[in-house]
Amino acid sequence: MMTQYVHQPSFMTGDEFSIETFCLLNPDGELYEGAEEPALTREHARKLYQAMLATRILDERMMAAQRQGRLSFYMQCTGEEAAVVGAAAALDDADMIMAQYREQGALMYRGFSIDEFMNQLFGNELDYGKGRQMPIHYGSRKLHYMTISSPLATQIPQATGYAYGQKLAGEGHCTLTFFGEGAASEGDFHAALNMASVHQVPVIFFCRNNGYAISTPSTEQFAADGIAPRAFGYHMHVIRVDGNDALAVYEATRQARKIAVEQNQPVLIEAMSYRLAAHSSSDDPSGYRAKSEEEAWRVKDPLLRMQRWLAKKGWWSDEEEATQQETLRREVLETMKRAEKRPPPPLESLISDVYADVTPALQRQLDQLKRHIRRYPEAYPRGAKSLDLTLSSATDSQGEA
Amino acid sequence: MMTQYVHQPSFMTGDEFSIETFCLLNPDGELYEGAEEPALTREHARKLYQAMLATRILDERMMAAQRQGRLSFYMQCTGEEAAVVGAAAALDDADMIMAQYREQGALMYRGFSIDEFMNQLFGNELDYGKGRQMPIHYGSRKLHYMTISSPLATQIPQATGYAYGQKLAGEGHCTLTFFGEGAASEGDFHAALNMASVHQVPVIFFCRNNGYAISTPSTEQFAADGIAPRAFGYHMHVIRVDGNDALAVYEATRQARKIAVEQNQPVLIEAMSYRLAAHSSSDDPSGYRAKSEEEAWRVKDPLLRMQRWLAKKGWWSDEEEATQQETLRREVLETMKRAEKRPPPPLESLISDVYADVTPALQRQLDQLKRHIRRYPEAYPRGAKSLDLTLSSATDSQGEA
Amino acid sequence: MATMNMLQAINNALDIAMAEDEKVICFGEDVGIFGGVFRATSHLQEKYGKARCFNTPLVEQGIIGFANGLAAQGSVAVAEIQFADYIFPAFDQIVNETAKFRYRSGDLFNVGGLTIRTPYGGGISGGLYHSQSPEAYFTHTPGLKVVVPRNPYQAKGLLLAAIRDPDPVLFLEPKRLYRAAVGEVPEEDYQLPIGEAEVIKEGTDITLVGWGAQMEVISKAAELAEEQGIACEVIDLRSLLPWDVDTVAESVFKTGRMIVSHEAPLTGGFAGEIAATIQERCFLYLESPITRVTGLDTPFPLVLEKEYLPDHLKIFEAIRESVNF
Amino acid sequence: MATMNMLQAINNALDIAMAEDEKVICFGEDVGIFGGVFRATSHLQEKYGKARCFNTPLVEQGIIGFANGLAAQGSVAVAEIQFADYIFPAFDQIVNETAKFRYRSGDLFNVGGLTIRTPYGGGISGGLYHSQSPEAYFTHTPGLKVVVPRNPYQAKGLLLAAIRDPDPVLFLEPKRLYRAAVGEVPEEDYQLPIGEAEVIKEGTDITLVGWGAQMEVISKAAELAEEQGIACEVIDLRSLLPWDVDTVAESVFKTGRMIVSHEAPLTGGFAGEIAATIQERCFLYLESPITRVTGLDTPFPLVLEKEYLPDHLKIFEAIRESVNF
Ligand SMILES: Cc1ncc(C[n+]2csc(CCOP(=O)(O)OP(=O)(O)O)c2C)c(N)n1
Ligand SMILES: Cc1ncc(C[n+]2csc(CCOP(=O)(O)OP(=O)(O)O)c2C)c(N)n1
Ligand SMILES: [Mg+2]
Ligand SMILES: [Mg+2]
Repeated sequence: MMTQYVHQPSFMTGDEFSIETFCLLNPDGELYEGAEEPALTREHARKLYQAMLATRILDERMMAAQRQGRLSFYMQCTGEEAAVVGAAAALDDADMIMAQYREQGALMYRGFSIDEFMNQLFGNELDYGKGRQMPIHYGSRKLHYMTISSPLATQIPQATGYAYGQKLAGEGHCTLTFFGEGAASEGDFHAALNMASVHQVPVIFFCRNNGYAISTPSTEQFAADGIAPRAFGYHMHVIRVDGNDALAVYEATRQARKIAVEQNQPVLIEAMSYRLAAHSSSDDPSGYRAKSEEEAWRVKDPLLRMQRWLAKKGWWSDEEEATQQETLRREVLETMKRAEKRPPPPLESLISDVYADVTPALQRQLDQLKRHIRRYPEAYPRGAKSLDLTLSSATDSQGEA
Repeated sequence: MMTQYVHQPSFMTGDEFSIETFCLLNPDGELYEGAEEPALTREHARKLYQAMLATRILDERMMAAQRQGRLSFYMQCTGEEAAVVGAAAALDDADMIMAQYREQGALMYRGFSIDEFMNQLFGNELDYGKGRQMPIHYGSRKLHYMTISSPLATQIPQATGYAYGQKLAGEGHCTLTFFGEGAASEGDFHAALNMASVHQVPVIFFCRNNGYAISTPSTEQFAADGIAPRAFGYHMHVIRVDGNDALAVYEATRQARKIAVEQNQPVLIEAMSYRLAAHSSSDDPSGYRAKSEEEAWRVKDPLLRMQRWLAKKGWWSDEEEATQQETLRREVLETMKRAEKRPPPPLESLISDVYADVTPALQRQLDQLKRHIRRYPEAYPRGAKSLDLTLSSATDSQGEA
Repeated sequence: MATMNMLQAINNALDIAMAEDEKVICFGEDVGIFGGVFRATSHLQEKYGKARCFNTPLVEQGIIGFANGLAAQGSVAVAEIQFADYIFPAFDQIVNETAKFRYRSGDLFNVGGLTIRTPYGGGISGGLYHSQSPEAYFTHTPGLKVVVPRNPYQAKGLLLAAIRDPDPVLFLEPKRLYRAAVGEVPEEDYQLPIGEAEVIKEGTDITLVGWGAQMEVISKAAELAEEQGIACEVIDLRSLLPWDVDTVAESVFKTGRMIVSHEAPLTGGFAGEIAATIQERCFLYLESPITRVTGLDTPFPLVLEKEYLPDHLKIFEAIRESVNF
Repeated sequence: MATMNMLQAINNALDIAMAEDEKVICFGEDVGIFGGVFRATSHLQEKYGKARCFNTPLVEQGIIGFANGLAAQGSVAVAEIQFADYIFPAFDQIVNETAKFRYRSGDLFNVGGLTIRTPYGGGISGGLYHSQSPEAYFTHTPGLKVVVPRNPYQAKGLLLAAIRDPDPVLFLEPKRLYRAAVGEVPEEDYQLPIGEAEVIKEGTDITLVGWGAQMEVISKAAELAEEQGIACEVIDLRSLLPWDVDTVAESVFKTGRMIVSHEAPLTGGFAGEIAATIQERCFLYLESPITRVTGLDTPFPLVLEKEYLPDHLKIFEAIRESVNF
């Protein structure tokens, strides 16, 4: 880039240009004038919508279950289903997804079963994560969905590294990483985008700008017009998209993927949306935002918009909607009942996977723990169960050998 | 900011706009056409140039001293004197400067004496830093120059915090922080700029883009057109300036300071320059860059340019140049001789300043060390000297009590 | 006196510090209008304004970098890290900067005005990333002070002392006790000493050492032991850096036995430091090996948290073994 | 066999690993054409291309974040951190991510392919920020392995083992010995075991334990002691996590005395872990307290570095005191 020389000092701020928002469907599910429908088959479009719907229903049910005390913790994707499912639908199923935590819709789209969701949520013996992480920390190797990690933004430079490996492997795959506008404040964000652009890595940075990081509104998170203008600092392709418009998200991501995979260039996507629900089951938004603000966004519900578009195409009907909802609710409830009854992971899971092989020192720690639990089985019902100890049996009373 | 909606997806990259470089003087020291001379008095302009010259000479001499083995380590500002001195000259002397390590010119401008430089370089008993840090880690409380810290970029968010305190204090001061284009890759850079813009902090981020971070050329450091476009990610005022043009740097910084102090807004300045010398005395650039590249920059020497301008104004003469050089060289050499002969800081300096008050545990550790040194004074000449032990005296031979 | 839980005591301490000195500034993720995810900073923004109590962007390295600069400028910075598990992005700013600021500048500059508050510890079904006890990562860092309160009264007095201490303090708050620990707390201003342990129960047979939430567990184990006729001396270190070797050593001279307990993994945990120091100081007095009762050498688990944690029964068993050695 | 210094041995190990497996990728600040500031990666870019050996931008948290992702993908990532003093910006990626990757995913994903190389230690007039020995910050982190070689032969064999180990390894290189330590090194491929200590000198009176550059100092102290008729057993841990308790305990059963030495500050250093473990294992065999000879509890100094460092004389004095206890 050749710079031009000037002799009058002048400061820029970013107000010199503007970043537009790409959208295809209006809230009524109609194409805007001049908008082109993406080449989505009926099957594909239905699959996309169904994943959004399933996510919505899973979230509603599980939040209710959390309120009933059946689950320790939950986080909803509500309001952002178009953003996450639309993005997932534009990828190859073998592309890696590295998400933050609020993107269960993408996993749903890829075919994670309700059973699989439940096993993680209840941390039972079938949970792939062996009951070690809090609810919603899903992962699936076969679905190319990296296990969620709580520390924010750490997955962003990891996505750059993962995609670098994919580039060297030369199989035409890329990585998409989701993160919130809050997480984008972390140092890891800067590291990730800069390294991706310098090393020409096929990675898509997908920012869900949902207006809040817990209680912190985006006005206290950054001063600029969103996250998008940061791309200029890396000479990176960027597009801003209406995150409540599944079609636009799909199309933006599809094109981003082409750039990533064909040109080995990273792309930043900023999806504008809103976190309709509380941050998590531990949060109460009434302490920091107005109900009216929530209401204003509720009318932009991404599910309604997509459903209307499908209905207009004759690809979805009210009856189908009703049956699907009904079926999904039932499935969630039944699966939940099964999952919560399953036993926890075995005691051995306390020490496995710390290293590829259990070290002798860890084995000794576990053996000691087992002896202790045998002494006090009532105090460790889960451990005792795993050791097949009968709890009511004559065990040492406290303090007697 | 109201976003515009569009219905055709289009990606931006930063190529849509360009960031110009502000300069006033051409390499011959003449004002460009249309350029306005900043309102610098003769005294001020001479002071600015003299600090540049003194820095150049200090650097030459000390690098030579390092080669002679008199000094363990050294780093030159060579090639970047206009950038650092020009910036310092545009500040109020009570504004805080938080530098990286290559900005001794700013300290020279503020009046750090050659004695003070030498005491730090030799880590003698008069070094404010008590001989604890490597050469060039200067600091001065009275000159509002924060002690240099080796870990890169840590001073950038610190500058944001410092300036926030200045804003609350309400005395109209700001902080300027210097850093290299390499250090700007650190996560701390992103944190600092974002927090400064969100919290409206009077801080000037001054990036010396000198083309290299040790051996890493800026093309392997970032993919964008320099550091300046990152400002758009924070809606921050930004200006790019010819870093070899002291007048332009002065003027850009002067205006930046006005924005910072009057509007409580951070500003990013990117000064384009070149690291004419090796990274440090431990480095040999011939392993990673062509001599011809260095030569091309040598003709843009910032000292020459400033000197020519001054000469044209009748504010500086060849004779003055010669005498000044001569005087400075002599002063450096004489001061060096004094400084290297001074004793090291006392043994107590090993444990002081870890905490505000020496803890009993540390005092015990020191007492034990003293006993040990008394046993083996020859092995610890500095410690022994500090304890006033005569080295040639009859001391325990090894292993005898 | 008022009845307060630990959060209220902390909030009250912050309130007193901010009212007294306008240089005191509180900030961190969600600490503003919302008052922090645990509500430790409730109403402070309302009372003292947005300039003195505010939300930061979500960037721990920035929070502490900013705090270092602010403290260097002369303000009294009280930074919150939302969970101790998220303090690691700020590790460089804490370990390389905060801790070495005064030393490296020869006392030209210091960040003594800085206090970092952060909730730590398990027992809340938080899994790997909402349960860690990272104290040992910081106790190896000269220049820092590390303080951990065990109840509301301690929390208020120690936090006020930390804020006013001339050195930077990492103040670890046992979040399991935030609402669970309730007690009488003076409404007025008071400070408790940093660097001094407290013997909270005297005994002659064995010394039990811990800090923070673990004191509750240790005290329960001491009661069990008491029932068996074993008289435990229970010591709350309160301050881990510097720590009160003399008080602990005095006790071990008397009892000849010691157990140290913490939730963090065994290897490299702070109990190792205590054991190493005491075996040297009290070598000829020890009647049995010093025992550590700690978490396993694994990340913090979730479903099997109860099994992982060093509870009163594990400590009680260790007491028996030590006494019967 | 060839005569190599430690840098050449490391370079040679990297060369062998890259030649053998094209999934091995080396990167870090200045490691490309320049071959690293110490030249440990010399000629690797030339030989294996820019895609497999390259400069990164100057961002340690990014280097390790990138490395974690690359390793998770199945590549064998060998990341260099230019100085161990600059590893702290990557602390979160190492401690919260690298170390917990396999565990938290139930082994769905792992970063076992990752090796982090970094030069550590003092004795080079580097002051606070070019001298630190940060091992204890990592030995408290289950999921990591921590390895430190003492000479060129060890460096090559251990580095090859680290790169091929199924777990992430932090490989600390004693930079004082980079050029100073020269020795015979097989030119072919070989590995030395991770997790096993080496008894490098047998003796009956006292056990001396250390790692890395400190082994030279310890051996010198052992020679001094030998002149006084004290037979020292010298053990190089080589691997700090996991560490070989059995070999050390066996030795102490025999000698009844132990000294552990490291450059890092005393409080919270890894010597504390060793002392705590051994006093428990060998309680009835100990004839004198376990002693730690370490750096002071201060940041690393510059001008008074000699006074600060735990040198052969300090260790020798500790040996005498221990034996005369
Ligand atoms: C490093 C780190 N700091 C803090 C937290 C606590 N935390 C969890 S979610 C969250 C807000 C994230 O906001 P955003 O990235 O916008 O995502 P959203 O919840 O809006 O989807 C915070 C502060 C964390 N998990 N990790
Ligand atoms: C956190 C950290 N990482 C690495 C280093 C080692 N290092 C010292 S200077 C330097 C290059 C800095 O380049 P730049 O910021 O462009 O400044 P310049 O030397 O060009 O003035 C590096 C990598 C360091 N000091 N701190
Ligand atoms: Mg958000
Ligand atoms: Mg540079």
